[in-house]
Amino acid sequence: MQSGAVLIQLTDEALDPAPLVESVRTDASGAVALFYGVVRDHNEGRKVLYLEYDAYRELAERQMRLVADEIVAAHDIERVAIAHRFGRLEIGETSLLVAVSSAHRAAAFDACHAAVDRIKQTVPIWKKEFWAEGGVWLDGTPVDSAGESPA
Amino acid sequence: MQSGAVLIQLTDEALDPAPLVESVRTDASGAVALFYGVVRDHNEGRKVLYLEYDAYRELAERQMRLVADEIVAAHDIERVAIAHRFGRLEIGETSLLVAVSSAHRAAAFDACHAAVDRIKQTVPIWKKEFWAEGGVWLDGTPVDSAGESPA
Amino acid sequence: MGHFGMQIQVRLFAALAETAGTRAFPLDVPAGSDAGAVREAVQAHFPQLRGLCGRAGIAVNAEYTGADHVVKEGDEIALIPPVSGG
Amino acid sequence: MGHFGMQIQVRLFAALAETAGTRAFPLDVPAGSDAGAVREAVQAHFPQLRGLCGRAGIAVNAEYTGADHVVKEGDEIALIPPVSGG
Repeated sequence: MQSGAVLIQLTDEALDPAPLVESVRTDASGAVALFYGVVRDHNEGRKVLYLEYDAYRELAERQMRLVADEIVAAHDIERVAIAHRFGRLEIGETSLLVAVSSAHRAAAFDACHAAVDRIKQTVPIWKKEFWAEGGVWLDGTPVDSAGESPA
Repeated sequence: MQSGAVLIQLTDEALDPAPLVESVRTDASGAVALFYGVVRDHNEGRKVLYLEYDAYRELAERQMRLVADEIVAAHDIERVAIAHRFGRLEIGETSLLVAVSSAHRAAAFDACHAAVDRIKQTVPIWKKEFWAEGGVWLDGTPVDSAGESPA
Repeated sequence: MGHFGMQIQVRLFAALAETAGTRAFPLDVPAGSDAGAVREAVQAHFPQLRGLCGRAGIAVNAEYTGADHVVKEGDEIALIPPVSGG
Repeated sequence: MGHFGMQIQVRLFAALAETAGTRAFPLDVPAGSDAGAVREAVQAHFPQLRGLCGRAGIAVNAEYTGADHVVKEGDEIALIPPVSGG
């Protein structure tokens, strides 16, 4: 069986959703769910100026592909594409894109949501938040479980 | 309060997701969920060649706006944009786009899914399926309830 | 029209329009008719619509309404087959 | 180096890299060390990482692994702080 992960991208350039959607859609697709993670101007009551993302590129790409394969195996869908950006991102810029195609919409929505959750839990990417007075690397999800579960 | 329905479009031209996403995103958005309804090549075991959509344009636009307002009122989201196409659509073309912005992803996914369901139940649009040997207007959802609930 | 009649505009869509062979036409109905009576009158005019009209909802002047909505001269009454957009 | 030591490559990210002031460096560890021992050795080398290393996972040669994974000469050992992508 062909892998359902058709496009996995980790880049420091602006993300473009069009190639992801084109890569997941087949003639059997009735639905495509596309998620944009976007840099917002506030977090936990603080005004955010911009974010900086760090990534362990080799492992992050491998892990994004694992997530896509996992989601294809667990849901009644066709294909998954994932793009994540790193480096400095301004407010309103897209940090994450996840596209899922399926014959029917419910599975596309569920799988897309699950993929986003899984990416946030297991992909070695980190964000630092900058405010007027400084910045901090955000706390996140320890990867012990991530290291265990895909193995 | 400003209406959360920012872009409502009913057109016989190809749908472009970019202006919808741009219209819903604000600096407070952390997530945008975008749904594509796509014409697929099969339905109930039959090979589909193309679809033709009819629409009661005045009421359909009004009803799309009602759905968007309803969804904004019922979910913890920012904005909703909806575009629906009518006329003849080939396999792979996009018939429906729904974009929802929110600070957080779970609400964006839920609201986008609910909006698509509601559109299919209440907006006066109809599809005729064409096969090699002919075609038929698909059965759908009676609008009595739709007529009642928004009133 | 006279004292006892009025003209309204009927709109049909999808299977209804295709079966009737028209998407819009004027129709004379008794003054004081409600939307349900208009739906009956349309079926009397196009007997081939009988099977299709049963599940059709009604909109008056591009708003969904019930069968008991009283229509006025010049109103646009649309019969809405079960919808299948998306 | 010699019979009792080997050199591995350490990679740090995010808060760990910023606090250590480096993202990658070679480190000599006893032959037969497991990944957990490497994590200890990194903390001995950079005492300022003590507080941060506790919750860090480990990857060897760009694959997540447990602390008991035995490392080899030339392996790349990455310490992975709690992830916060998306």
